[in-house]
Amino acid sequence: MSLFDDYHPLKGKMFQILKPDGTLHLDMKPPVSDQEIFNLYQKMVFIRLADQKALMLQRQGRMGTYAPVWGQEACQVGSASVLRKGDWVFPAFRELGASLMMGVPLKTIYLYWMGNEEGSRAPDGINMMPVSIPVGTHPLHAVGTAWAAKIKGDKIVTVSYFGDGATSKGDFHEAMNLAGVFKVPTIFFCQNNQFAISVPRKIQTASETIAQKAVAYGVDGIQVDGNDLFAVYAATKEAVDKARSGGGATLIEGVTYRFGPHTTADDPTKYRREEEIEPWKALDPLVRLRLYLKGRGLWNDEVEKQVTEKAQNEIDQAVKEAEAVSTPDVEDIFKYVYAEMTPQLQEQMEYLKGTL
Amino acid sequence: MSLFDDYHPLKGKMFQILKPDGTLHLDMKPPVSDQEIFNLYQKMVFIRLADQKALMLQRQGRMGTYAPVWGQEACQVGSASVLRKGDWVFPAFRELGASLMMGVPLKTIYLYWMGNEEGSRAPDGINMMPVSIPVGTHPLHAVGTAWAAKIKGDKIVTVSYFGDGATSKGDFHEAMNLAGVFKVPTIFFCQNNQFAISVPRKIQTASETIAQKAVAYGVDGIQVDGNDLFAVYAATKEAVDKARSGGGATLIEGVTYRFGPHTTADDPTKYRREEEIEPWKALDPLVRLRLYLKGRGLWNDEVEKQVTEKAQNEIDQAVKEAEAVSTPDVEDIFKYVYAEMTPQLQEQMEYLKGTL
Amino acid sequence: MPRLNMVEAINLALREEMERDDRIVVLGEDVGREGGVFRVTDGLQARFGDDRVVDTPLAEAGIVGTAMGMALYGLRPIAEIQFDGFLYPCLDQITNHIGRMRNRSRGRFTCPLVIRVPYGGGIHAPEHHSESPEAILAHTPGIKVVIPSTPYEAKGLLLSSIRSPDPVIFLEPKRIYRAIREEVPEGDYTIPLGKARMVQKGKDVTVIAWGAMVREVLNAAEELKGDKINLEIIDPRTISPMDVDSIIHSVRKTGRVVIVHEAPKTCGLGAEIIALINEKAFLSLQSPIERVTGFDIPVPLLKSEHYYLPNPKRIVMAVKKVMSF
Amino acid sequence: MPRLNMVEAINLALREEMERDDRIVVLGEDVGREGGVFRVTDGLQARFGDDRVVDTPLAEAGIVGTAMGMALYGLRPIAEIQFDGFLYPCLDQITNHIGRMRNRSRGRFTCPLVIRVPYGGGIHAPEHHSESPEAILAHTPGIKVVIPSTPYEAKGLLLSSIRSPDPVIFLEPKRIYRAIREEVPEGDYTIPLGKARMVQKGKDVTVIAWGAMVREVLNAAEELKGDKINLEIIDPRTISPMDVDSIIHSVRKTGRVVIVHEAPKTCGLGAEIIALINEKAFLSLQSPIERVTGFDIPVPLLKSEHYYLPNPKRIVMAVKKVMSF
Ligand SMILES: Cc1ncc(C[n+]2csc(CCOP(=O)(O)OP(=O)(O)O)c2C)c(N)n1
Ligand SMILES: Cc1ncc(C[n+]2csc(CCOP(=O)(O)OP(=O)(O)O)c2C)c(N)n1
Ligand SMILES: [Mg+2]
Ligand SMILES: [Mg+2]
Repeated sequence: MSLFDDYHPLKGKMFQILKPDGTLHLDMKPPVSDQEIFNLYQKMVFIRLADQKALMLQRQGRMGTYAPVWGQEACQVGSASVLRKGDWVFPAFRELGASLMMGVPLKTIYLYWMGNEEGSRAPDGINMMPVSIPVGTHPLHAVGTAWAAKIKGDKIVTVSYFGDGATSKGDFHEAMNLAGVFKVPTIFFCQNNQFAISVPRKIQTASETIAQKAVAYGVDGIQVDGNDLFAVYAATKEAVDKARSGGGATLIEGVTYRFGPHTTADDPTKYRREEEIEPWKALDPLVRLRLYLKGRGLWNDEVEKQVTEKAQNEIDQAVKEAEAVSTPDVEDIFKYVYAEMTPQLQEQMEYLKGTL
Repeated sequence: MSLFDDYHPLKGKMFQILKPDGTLHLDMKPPVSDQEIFNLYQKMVFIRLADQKALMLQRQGRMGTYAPVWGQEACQVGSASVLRKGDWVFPAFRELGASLMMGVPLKTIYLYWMGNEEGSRAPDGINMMPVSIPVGTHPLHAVGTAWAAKIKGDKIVTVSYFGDGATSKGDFHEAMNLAGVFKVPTIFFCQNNQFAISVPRKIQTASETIAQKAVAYGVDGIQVDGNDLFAVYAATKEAVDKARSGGGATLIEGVTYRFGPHTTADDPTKYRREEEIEPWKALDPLVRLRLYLKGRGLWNDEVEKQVTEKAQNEIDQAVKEAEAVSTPDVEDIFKYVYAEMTPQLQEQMEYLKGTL
Repeated sequence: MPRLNMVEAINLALREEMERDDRIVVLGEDVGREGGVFRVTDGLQARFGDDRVVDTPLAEAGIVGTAMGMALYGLRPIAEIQFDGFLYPCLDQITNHIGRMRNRSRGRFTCPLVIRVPYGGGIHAPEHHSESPEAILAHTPGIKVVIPSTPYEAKGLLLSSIRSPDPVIFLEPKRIYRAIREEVPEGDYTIPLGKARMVQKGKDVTVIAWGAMVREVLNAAEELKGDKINLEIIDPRTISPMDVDSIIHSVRKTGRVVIVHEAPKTCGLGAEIIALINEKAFLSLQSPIERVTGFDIPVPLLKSEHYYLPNPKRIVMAVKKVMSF
Repeated sequence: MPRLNMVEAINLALREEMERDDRIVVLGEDVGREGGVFRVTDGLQARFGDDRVVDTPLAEAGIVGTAMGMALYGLRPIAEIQFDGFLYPCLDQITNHIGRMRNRSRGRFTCPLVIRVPYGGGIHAPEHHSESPEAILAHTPGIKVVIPSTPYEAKGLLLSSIRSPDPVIFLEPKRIYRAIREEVPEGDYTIPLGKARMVQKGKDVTVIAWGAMVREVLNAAEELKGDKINLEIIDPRTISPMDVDSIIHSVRKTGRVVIVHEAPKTCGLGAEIIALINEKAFLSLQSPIERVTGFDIPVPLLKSEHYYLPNPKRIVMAVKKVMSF
């Protein structure tokens, strides 16, 4: 039996390997080696620090509105690390973690949030799509790309990331349904972080789990502990392997929590009390992994210090580089709209230059 | 246990009371009296004949494109007959049957298909909405109206009718989800007639049943034999009673078959063979009901002749009246767009009059 | 009289009208507990309960489509679409249903409702948060489209919109949500739909602008005083249906026109105003009409946004151009 | 050379181009087995298989959104939206995604694709089947909008659209799908995007029209010969970006202009053309430009449709009006 039968969403079980106390469930083991776990832990630390840096930059007026990933590191690292070169990722707007995992330089990511379109251009060869602000609309693109690969006979998969709020949008439904009908090799990764801005998960849908929405489309669905790196990894791996071998789409609901504000423009005290957050703090994906690694003799304060310092240096370097990029030229806003600039845009650009 | 538990869509059972041979399932009985059944049968005959008349009128160039109900009479009669004065119906475009059940005069219905907007105006006091051509978009209105009634404390329900194809649209999803979250007193009645124009049900969605889509929204869903008047009636009754008493929405999938073309503009031989239709012919909702009534001593050829003749006379009268209505005035296309005609429309109307 | 900004003025209008009319239901994403991402609906849920101030799931077509259903039943829904860029998923419901129901049912079914949308650029927002879709809406039969340009105007126009028997799209220029403070009376007053506002009388050039652009034009007018150029500034307020008479009246006087809008130039509302003037005041025109607009490109991210938006400098240049023709 | 109608010409173009380019995938409702409700894709699935000619579920945003995803991967999807009225659910994907991807990723990701849509009135169709949304599309950055007016044109323009590196919305005037038959060569030929067609040279009045309206204008021109009025008829063909030079050139010559379109008058494409002429040929104009258009109302049902649509009579009246100014 597959994971998706064992944890069929209507069985009411959430898939978890690593318990909050850092120990494993009986009969379960991590999906990767200790060395690899340590690597992934390092990534998660890097992501958390890069995220905090962005929040700080925004507060200092050095960055625009930013949507922090804080708390969702295991979802993004666990899932994206399963992917291969050639696979495609379609993020929402909170995917700093997944972007880094795909190999997008932090400098590029920062550039985007600093308000420079160059930040939406992943390096050649890295199939990381730009942020999708219109909620729930981009899973359709992931379906289309995966479908195209299937038609061409390429064994790649695509992953779209989105939130619990996104599942209410019509486009999400059309994407799931199309993926089901055409057995498209795509993973719908829902990071259920309990909120869509101020709207709590229970007002978002009366469905008991997000995972069970898969039932409407004849595709597999699974609810995993999104703060358990191992569970996220294992479930995504199984979904990706299935997709790659022609088994079609999967909806993964990663149950997690947004520790930070929705974006830097948001004041969460308006809609949630500190006490609500407390129990989730105990489920912090980094804390849990640290406990595990410590149990394996791979982590102590000294190690943490090294990991953190290394990350901080890299992050500071990325900030420096991003801030060294000069303001875009006036031509830049015109020249990429079409393959060739239209006479209208030529004229408008010349006019604009004459007014500066 | 309620019907909706017994026939939970994931149990893989279709709710049926009256078997195709006209006998009842063991331990089951019709939801209404013999007299009422006979009345409903008369309605169904009337609907079928009025439908055929429309097809004929179209062929003779006396009517525009028309979407026949042929085969779906039990779905519409069984469900709409459960409703009370004050309830609202939001049809798609194949609901001649439901319209008549709601009390819209046949003349009005014909007028619409003859291309006169007066045909979209139900008589005062009858809450039958105009046809909705954009597929899958109107269940949202039914949700909104039911929600409004709930807010006002009125004990009415709304019903939207739509097809299997409509369930793929994003708006259907948003409607179901909203109805689930706000426990709205509405019935989603899907007439799964196996086709969306040429697209067969199995290409429409990979979900095994339409009914199970309800699982995605935390609302009840049930698959019923849509050609069994009793099952449709009983399921709708239970859903309506539940809605009226605050139990929220239900998705009903009536499994039926479109005997005719999609519309008069359609040539079904392009996409289905005569042999495919044959097995469904045996399931014709009228045939089955006739067998039942015969078994109860309520039907014979003579009765049929009377029922038919009476219907034909009424239908002919409706045609006559509809055709006696004169072409709309030029003012009519301007004067209902806003509560008060805008200066722009005044001017455009004057101009147009000057060109006629 | 209290001096309010536009957010406060709209909030006040909503609050007062909800007291007066219990058919009003406010619905949208984050409008309840949070009070809206711009705080426009702040405190309403606490006051009127969560039946009348509803946080919805994230579904724009759903919000607008259910609002229509509510209006059919006799409620007066006020839906909020959180940002301009998320109005596109509603265009189907607006165009194919809301704008047509009265007409197609020959008056039997109507759906008076208001859709409030913070719109336009200038706040350094993320992508899709700076759109100006007014021309698309003005091209859509059966709806009215209203855009206030000051707090006082916002309250009076919103009250008229809520009481309108027709569906109204109410576009709120988010850039000036908190930028202007002026006296806004408590209590009931309305500004009629379909009537332009004479922002400033003048004799040399008619400048037509709405929303946040009115302020830019006023700044340009200030600069132009040095050149002894007097602008007559008209704010249509209701852009559909447009108050053509007021515009034509002014053009007959000045003979020179500049139109300012943030939306892309091609097929923007400016084009329609030019067409109307061409039709009704052709012989009065002493120079070609100038458009100062956004460009036919997506609104750039914040580092380049200033390139895109019309500003006083560009307006001054356009005025001088029509003056020197 | 075969004499084809527009349906056949488009079918031929699709067939030939699919032979040449195996990246092309056709997708939409009923495009496969059925061959499209207008038979435009007839026989394609039998020829190219159901991987390349795909019957989709009923989901317009889904069709267009997945087409975009396919294009990102290097396929050349040709999506069909069955009727104009069902394009509205796609406007979000078109405006917020398809038209922006190249720009926002600074050229890294592009999505060349074609969205074919039968559009316009005149066939006595049900509600929502007679819309003319071209102005909305022309107001949308990052896409091109093409409208053929004859079978020959349709084939050549479609081939250019498919090969265009930019997304193209291809509006097919369904009213003349079968009304005109003309010689359409087999084999490859293209008509460049962005270039207008001189339908007929003339000296008195420039008439600008596209799609099914070109035929109406030609009929009007016929009538006007009796009055010795010579029309110069221009079909922009690509309405975004518009071939402004051709229009201005003609206006400089004639000084009088009539624009004809089916879409509602207010904020229709006619307004933009007037605005352009105002900007670039102001002094050449000898009379106000006339618009012969649909009205600011929903297209009526069949019994009243004739009231709505521009016809030769109205065009003749407009021409005479600009002549007698
Ligand atoms: C279509 C659309 N509607 C509204 C918004 C405004 N908005 C941005 S994020 C958000 C909530 C998203 O919630 P969810 O999908 O759960 O993602 P999360 O932010 O929790 O990661 C909203 C309402 C938007 N960006 N797009
Ligand atoms: C949004 C939309 N897309 C496409 C169409 C064209 N169309 C009309 S009916 C139909 C199929 C509808 O199928 P279904 O929902 O199963 O209803 P049925 O016709 O079988 O009753 C299509 C594609 C439409 N009317 N609306
Ligand atoms: Mg969330
Ligand atoms: Mg069907």
